[in-house]
Amino acid sequence: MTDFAEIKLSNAQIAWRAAQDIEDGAYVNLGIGFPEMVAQYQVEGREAIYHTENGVLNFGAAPAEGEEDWDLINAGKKAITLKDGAAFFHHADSFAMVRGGHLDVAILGAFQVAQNGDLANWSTGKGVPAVGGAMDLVHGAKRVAVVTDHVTKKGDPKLVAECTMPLTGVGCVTRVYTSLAVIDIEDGHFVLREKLPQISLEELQAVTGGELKVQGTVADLIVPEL
Amino acid sequence: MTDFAEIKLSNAQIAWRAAQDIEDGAYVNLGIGFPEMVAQYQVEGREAIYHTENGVLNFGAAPAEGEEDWDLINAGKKAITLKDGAAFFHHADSFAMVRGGHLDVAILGAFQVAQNGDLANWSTGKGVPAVGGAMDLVHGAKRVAVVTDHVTKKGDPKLVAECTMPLTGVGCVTRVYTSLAVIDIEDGHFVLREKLPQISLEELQAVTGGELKVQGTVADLIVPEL
Amino acid sequence: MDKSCASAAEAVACIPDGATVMIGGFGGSGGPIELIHALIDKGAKNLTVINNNAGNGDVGLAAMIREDMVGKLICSFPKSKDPRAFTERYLDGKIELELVPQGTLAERIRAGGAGIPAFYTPTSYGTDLAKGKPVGDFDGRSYVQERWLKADFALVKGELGDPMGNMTYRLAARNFNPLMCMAARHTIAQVTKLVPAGGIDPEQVITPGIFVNSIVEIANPQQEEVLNREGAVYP
Amino acid sequence: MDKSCASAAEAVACIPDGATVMIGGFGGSGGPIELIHALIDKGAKNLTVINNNAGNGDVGLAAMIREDMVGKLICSFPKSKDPRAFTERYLDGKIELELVPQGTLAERIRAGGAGIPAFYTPTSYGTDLAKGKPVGDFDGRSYVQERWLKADFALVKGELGDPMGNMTYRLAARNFNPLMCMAARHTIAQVTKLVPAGGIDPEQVITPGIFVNSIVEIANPQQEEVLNREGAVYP
Repeated sequence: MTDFAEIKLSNAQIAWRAAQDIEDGAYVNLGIGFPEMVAQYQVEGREAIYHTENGVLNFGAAPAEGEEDWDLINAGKKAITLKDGAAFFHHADSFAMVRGGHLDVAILGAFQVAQNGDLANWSTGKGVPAVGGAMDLVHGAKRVAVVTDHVTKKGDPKLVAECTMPLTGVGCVTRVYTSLAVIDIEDGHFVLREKLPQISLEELQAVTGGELKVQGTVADLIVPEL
Repeated sequence: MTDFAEIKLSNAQIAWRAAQDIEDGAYVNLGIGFPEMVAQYQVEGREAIYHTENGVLNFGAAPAEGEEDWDLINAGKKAITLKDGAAFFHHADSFAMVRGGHLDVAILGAFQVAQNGDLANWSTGKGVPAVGGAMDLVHGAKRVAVVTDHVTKKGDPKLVAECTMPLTGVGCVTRVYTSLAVIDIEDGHFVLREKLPQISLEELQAVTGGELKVQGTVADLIVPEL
Repeated sequence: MDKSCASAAEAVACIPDGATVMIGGFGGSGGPIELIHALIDKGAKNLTVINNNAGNGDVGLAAMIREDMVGKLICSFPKSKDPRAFTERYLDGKIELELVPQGTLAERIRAGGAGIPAFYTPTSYGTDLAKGKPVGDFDGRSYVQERWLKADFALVKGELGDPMGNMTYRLAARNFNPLMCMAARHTIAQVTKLVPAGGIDPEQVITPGIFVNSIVEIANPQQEEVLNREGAVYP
Repeated sequence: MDKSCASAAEAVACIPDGATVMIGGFGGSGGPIELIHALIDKGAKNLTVINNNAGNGDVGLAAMIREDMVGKLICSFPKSKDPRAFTERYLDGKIELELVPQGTLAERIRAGGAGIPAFYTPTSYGTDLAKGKPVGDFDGRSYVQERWLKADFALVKGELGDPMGNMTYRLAARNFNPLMCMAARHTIAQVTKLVPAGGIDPEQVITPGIFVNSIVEIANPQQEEVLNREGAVYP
């Protein structure tokens, strides 16, 4: 198998690419961990409003160390700050926003994404299970995007014909930003939209578990050094 | 049929009697119209907190004429005032209080009450139908009491074996305060608790549509002139 | 982010014939009179309106009904001091009525906003209003299954608002307004005072801006009850 | 009306062995640490606890679990920086876990408070967490039926409170607290400041007093996150 370690995008670069698709005025929920990086690459001139499950809209960056107020945290239990026009609400209202279709985008991490849009990102099946808000977030947001390395640390595909790990949601993912490509999920198929120009379609297919369809042009995935 | 017009309780007196059973600290919803009179006879030294469907807890008497603020009304669309410790909330929270078992007492009017506790109080079956919060109020409150004349204007029983008018709720009424008696509903039966001393059990039964059971003593229903 | 609109007319211009429109308020309290009147000015036909009531007198919702803009009304209490506009059309079969218990109406609207397609309630079990609805038994008691209510538009009235759509409400004028904000695809709010973003304490926001699409300041809003006591007629 | 209590110890004295107890908070934010510690002082066995998490470190809920007071936990995310107390007991089969998606947990608690015995949600459909639950199809989409959650007691933390039980919350410390107030038979609240009735603007009340049974002022409440960063251990 080809090793793409030299050319693949870093997590920061994947986050940057995902950020380019967030429109001005969008309401966005970023999953805990890697997806949170997307906020750092918000496109100049666009304003996104970030939602966190524990009941805050329009929060901002982390405060300086020592300035934390531990009553003001995000879903990852990290200290946050507020922007002008923020609002607090309880958990039922917060998930009304999630399930009720009020978020424009949710961006999550993944263990596996299947070609029909199934997502597995909450359980490896071992140890203490913990789900948090993941199963809610995959339903309701107008777009459910995933940011992920294209393959596992062992080199196995994370984009698969069918998920083998416990599902987070059925047919819910609309777009995947990987370290090698941008792939939409349409009508039960992976549709390749962008790929690193250094990789051929055949090479990309070889590290992808489901068939990569091509509809029209495949654009070059060009991301700045970060 | 005996005419009890001379001795029967006035609406004010029925309301007074119902008010005697409202405990200190009770959360109470009073139906529009006649039931609202109960608030005027709150027992000295007891504090009841009144709830209105349109989202107010702990409201007080009507303001003086000309002092109304029409954003501050009750379910009957009458202007009200606030007591210290009042709270506003939206309609879903208001009916969460109703259905969720948080009210101690709801007191309503009635067209008919059946011996199994069925209530008919919203529709005569003619004209424009309107239900408001009646069907919600009969569910959830710990006690659902009715204040009513014992018979209709034509002299027909309002306490009946089975309701013939459209139901508001099934098996929901727990106590009825009438112009002649106080009657509990237990296990599908009218149980007579108090009656005007001037009326015999037989006379009362004659104007009551279901069987009046007696368990233990029937107390005299004594209400002051008002 | 600026959801503010220059006028009520501009705010309601997007409402087409045949739309489903939630209108906040309870009786004369909390009704967005200026938005309703702007919609009357614009004109729209065959609307489905969701409101607790059916209007009163000759202004607001009653005037919409009198102008034959409403084909169907979903409400709990279509009676008022002066319900002529609705009553005449209802008895003539010219307006359809879906009568819903008030708490069920509120919960169905909330469910629409919260992504809950159906729920069970004790309300209306065994009554005519439950006819044809599925019944479920839980813990030995019977409940009626009710469906969510959504709308294309909501017209609501707040007190303070900011350009992001955050809102507060005045006294009991809150009522259905925050729920309808959640349940409409496009929520249009009138507020008495539009303040800059940050002008409302985040802890005191009742409707977070995510539920509001456009917001217009109407500095001295009219009150249906007051208009009716003055015998006002619109237009 | 005076629901105020002299001390946390007095407020929690009524909680017996075997009770179901909702505990507000999300991670270190909004947890009623003093009430939890008072309950640890009092002692109670075989509790079913409903909280979003499973405690962190050696204080609060984690300390309750370490003291073997909890027989079952209903939560969405039993992981934290230092989840030892729970993890050890869970892996040893000494504590039962009901894992619920966070939004479903919130909605089930609200349903318990609102008299809604069951509702349908898209969340968890087709996953292991939906196993054994009824499914309903609405408008061409499949949903999972979820049941209400109620409790005997709720322990919550507010910011301002009055003797009638009205409350506000500080920043994001609101989270599950207002919902749990609704869903428990007996809600016990600690607040940073107890003000006289009338001391909270009725428009700014987040939890109306009807949902609260007793309220105790804890003027300088501890914060789980801060305690953990200090390496605190309770008792």
